[in-house]
Amino acid sequence: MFRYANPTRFMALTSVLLPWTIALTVVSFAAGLYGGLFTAPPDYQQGETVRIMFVHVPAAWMAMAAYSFMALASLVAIVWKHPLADVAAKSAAPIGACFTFLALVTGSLWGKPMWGAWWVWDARLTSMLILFFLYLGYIAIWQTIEEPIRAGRIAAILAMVGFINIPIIKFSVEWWNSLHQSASIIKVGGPSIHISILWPLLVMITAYTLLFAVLLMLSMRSEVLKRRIRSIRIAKVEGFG
Amino acid sequence: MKLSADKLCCARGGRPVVSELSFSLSSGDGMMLSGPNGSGKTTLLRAIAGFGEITGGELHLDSLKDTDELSQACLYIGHHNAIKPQLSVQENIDFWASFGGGDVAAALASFSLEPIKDVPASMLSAGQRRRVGLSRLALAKRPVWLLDEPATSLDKASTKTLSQLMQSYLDEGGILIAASHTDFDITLNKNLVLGDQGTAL
Amino acid sequence: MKLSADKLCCARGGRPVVSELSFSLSSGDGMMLSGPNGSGKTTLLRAIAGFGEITGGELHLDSLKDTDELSQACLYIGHHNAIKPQLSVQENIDFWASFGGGDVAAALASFSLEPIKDVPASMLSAGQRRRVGLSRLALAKRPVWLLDEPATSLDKASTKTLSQLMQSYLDEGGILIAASHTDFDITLNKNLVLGDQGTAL
Amino acid sequence: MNEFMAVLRRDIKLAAAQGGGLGMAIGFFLIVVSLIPFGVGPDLNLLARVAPGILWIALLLSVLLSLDRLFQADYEDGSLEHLVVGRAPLEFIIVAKVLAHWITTGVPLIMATPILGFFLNLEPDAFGILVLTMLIGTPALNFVGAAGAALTVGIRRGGLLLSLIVLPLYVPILVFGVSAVQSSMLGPDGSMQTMMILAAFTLASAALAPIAAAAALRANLR
Amino acid sequence: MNEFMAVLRRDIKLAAAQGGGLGMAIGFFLIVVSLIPFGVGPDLNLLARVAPGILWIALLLSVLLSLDRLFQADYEDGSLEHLVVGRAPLEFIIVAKVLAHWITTGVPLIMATPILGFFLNLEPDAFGILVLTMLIGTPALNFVGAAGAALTVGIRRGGLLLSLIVLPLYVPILVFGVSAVQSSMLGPDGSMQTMMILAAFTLASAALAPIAAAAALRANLR
Ligand code: HEM
Ligand SMILES: Nc1ncnc2c1ncn2[C@@H]1O[C@H](COP(=O)(O)OP(=O)(O)OP(=O)(O)O)[C@@H](O)[C@H]1O
Ligand SMILES: Nc1ncnc2c1ncn2[C@@H]1O[C@H](COP(=O)(O)OP(=O)(O)OP(=O)(O)O)[C@@H](O)[C@H]1O
Ligand SMILES: [Mg+2]
Ligand SMILES: [Mg+2]
Repeated sequence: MFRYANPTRFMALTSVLLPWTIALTVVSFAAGLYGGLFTAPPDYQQGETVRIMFVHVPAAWMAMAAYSFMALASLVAIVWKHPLADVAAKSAAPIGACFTFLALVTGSLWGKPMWGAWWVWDARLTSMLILFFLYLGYIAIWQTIEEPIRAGRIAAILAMVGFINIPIIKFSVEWWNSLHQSASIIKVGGPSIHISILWPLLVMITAYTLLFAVLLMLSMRSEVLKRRIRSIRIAKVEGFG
Repeated sequence: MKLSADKLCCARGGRPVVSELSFSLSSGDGMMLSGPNGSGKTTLLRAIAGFGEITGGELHLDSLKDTDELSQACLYIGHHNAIKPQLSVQENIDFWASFGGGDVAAALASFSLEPIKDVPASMLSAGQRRRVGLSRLALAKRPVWLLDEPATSLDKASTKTLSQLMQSYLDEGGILIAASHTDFDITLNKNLVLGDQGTAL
Repeated sequence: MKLSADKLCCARGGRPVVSELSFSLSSGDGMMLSGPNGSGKTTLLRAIAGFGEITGGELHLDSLKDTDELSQACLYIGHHNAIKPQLSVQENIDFWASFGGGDVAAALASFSLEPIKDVPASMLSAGQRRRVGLSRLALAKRPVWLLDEPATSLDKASTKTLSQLMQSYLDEGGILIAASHTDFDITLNKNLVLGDQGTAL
Repeated sequence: MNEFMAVLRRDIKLAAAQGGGLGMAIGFFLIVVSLIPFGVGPDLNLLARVAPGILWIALLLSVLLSLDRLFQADYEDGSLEHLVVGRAPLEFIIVAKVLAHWITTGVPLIMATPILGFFLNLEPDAFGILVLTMLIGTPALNFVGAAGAALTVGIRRGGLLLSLIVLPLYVPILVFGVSAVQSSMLGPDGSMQTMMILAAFTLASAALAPIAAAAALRANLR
Repeated sequence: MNEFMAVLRRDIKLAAAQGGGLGMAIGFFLIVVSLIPFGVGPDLNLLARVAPGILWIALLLSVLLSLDRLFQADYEDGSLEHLVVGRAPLEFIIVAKVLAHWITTGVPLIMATPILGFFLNLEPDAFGILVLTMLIGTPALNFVGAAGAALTVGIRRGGLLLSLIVLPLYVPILVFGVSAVQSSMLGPDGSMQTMMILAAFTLASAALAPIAAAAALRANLR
């Protein structure tokens, strides 16, 4: 498997990049949390609970972004058979699942004061739940199939098929006019929220993205190592016959 | 020890397959069961092992008469190998040993399975799988062996190992019936050739 | 017609199994593939048939290079017989004929299956099943045959039929690779012996 | 085209030869639906209210369960390899198999729906529209399910993994199927639009699922 | 006893080795429950009302689905024959297999129930009693299911046939399980009696099902 030079270069590159990215992540989390918790004004309707937004919105975004990343990496893996694309897609899944879980939990924490219930069966919430299930299915594929190449192909096809859910989540609010907030940052005619809320939110989004990058690099590195160990182990039992 | 059949008739799926077979094997006797495809070799072996419909005649092992005890006295190795693909070779043998007794190391040694003992059984080739299945022979001590085409997929070396195992079992006083289309490296002292209609020729 | 492999390497489950095999077969050549259990015979045959990971080297049939077209030129008969137990022998063969072309009567005749043509396949013995599987050989006209232990469970008469079928196929200019641990009644003009490490000896 | 018809005919024959293969999915459907009153209680109004949803969900589960053997049997007995290297494109063969499956299980299930609707006290007016939405929507279930079945072929415990993969993708079909029935209860042409969306799902899945399934089968045969 | 432990340990190991075999039944359970609101609509009061029934039905289906391979795998690979003629009585072996199955799927399913109850807006007071009734009742599901699995082993489409045979037998367990939860919502000790009946079911099935299963397995091996 690792006749490829690529993973080796990847290991070298990430070992340089990692400390810097970690530092940046910490800094931007500090800035974002400070902005979110202290400088941003409480909402005139929602009061202090609005601050959950700074945890919730980036988590929800990253949940979708991680899936899109996974689908894209899967496409690369299928079309160009790049060995790292496979590793990247596999490593992104548990991270994305965690972000999804975080969005679900923070959302329902927020839902209690806002809607009076922890959970409502609203289109956006439910499609988010389904995204969580898709992540679980994807992870289950990797766990069930032992042969890495076959598992990689199967998982990649699944990731691409499941990508259909992403636009459904994104536009579910408009299609089913739900309880949930509709898009206010990315929309025609520019963002519709106040700058004092917008900047901490943007910083938090940056911080989450960096966190994703850090976790992804770490878990890709361990996956590369795991595959090396596997191939060494297999090579050791080689002469059986 | 004496295994004897008297005018034994067996059916498969309700259809009479083997009719009026009589034979008698004492300790140390090995019987080669041959005959064209569909003549009833598998049916007979399964019937002795306790998985068949005996429709007539009698089957005895000493004083045991086709009961559970008789089938417990037999070690039947059929077309399937009873291997769990998720478990490694060693784990498979471990289970058999803890279920029916026997020494795992000896079983691993018998068909030189040590080099592949940690490989999951799903990754074995056809012959390797058969070898794992046959390693039960070195595990359980049962007075009667019933082997249905044991040498399927085995390479030359393993076929020889099998023959040696059979020989030493016979020398120790075991009773053995083996169905096969090809000869083993050893000659068994008895022969039963089934005809097309499941009768002895 | 020429089937040639040049330093072919194949993997199974991500693990390199067969390495650097080279051979070249022209019309009328039959190659006997042998080697100990786990040496990679099945892996090689599957790779040629299009179900393998070819990790290096090249495989050509005339100008076709390991593509779908190459695998369509092959008739691969593996360890499984591709029989539907719910259908009768004839219905099974009917389906193959309507799927891949060929004459049902000829296929039934090849391994003398007429007497059992209306029996549901679930009620066949191991050797009868194998015969039904092998009757495909008389059905489809493909330029390359890949046979993986074709004689498993066959009785003497059927083994002979198989050898004759192989011989007449070669006489007609077919290319054939057969993996087996035992010899056929005919001798194939080429030989490839795999060693433990999946390299040619 | 020859190959297509050969596979179609064989699969229908196999389903019939299974001695009750046809009846079994319906049996499951019947029983799941008849468990509902035990679980939910015998309140007729409540039952009528949940009926379209329950019927759709039961249909979906029945389709799913019978789908898990769609390719598995062919895989286990070695037929799949021959189907894959046949002259006809694999995508065609897959469509033939899905079609055979829809004819032998989908259609009987839909036929059974009115009887079950009656048990659940569904308004008789809704019967027609329920059957119609199911006729339009179930092929999508079969196609998406086939892709899932191809992904999990040859995997131990594939059945449950299949559910995990496929059920999330069934959600949109379920949502539109149920909402078509419900909006028809409100007015005559309220359901036209949702019906169109369902039809679009069916067409899209018929176009895409065979491609995904073929790729998955090829990958699983290595 | 040796044999009992050997089988118990092996089956647990197999479930774990399946890499997610454990998680899969839970996955199915999760998804079936989350389909319900799509079918039934998002009305929280309605959901809360049907929640105990739906959870029980979903649990029942999940157990059933994972049961269908209980003996099938052993049958297909030839292990079953060896288990049957072992020195330990076959009934013991069956109990060991059922126990292993309950530990590896029943228990995790029950653990997942509170989360799902939360989604369905079930009253938090009812959680404890729901889990308790399930703990008492699920072994009965497993034992009865094992008898069904033994009856259908080696039969094509056994899975669906199994549902047909077993689901009717599950009805009483379902009825008492749900009514125990519902009566507990009314008063503290309203559920005691139904709980006792559930326990009786479990004990009776533990005593009888292995005998039936053993007989069925022997018959199916001929
Ligand atoms: C478990 C419950 C919840 C889930 C699963 C959830 C999910 C999501 C998702 C997926 C997004 C990203 C939307 C997009 O990019 O278009 C999002 C954004 C957002 N959510 Fe939630 N949410 C939940 C609860 C809530 C609650 C209770 C509130 C407060 C009323 C809320 C307020 C928002 C806001 C303000 C945004 C940003 C919208 C934008 O600017 O694009 N969410 N949520
Ligand atoms: N599905 C699989 N996944 C991974 N490795 C496998 C798989 N099947 C076989 N192998 C390994 O590949 C090697 C070659 O196996 P192969 O089946 O080609 O051997 P073979 O020569 O056909 O042996 P036999 O004579 O026993 O049939 C073996 O070492 C085997 O352990
Ligand atoms: N499950 C079954 N149900 C009904 N009949 C069967 C069944 N299995 C085999 N038979 C029939 O019983 C007869 C004997 O079969 P059996 O398997 O004993 O033959 P065999 O001598 O072992 O043949 P082979 O050399 O092919 O293994 C055959 O005619 C076969 O068709
Ligand atoms: Mg036989
Ligand atoms: Mg082989």
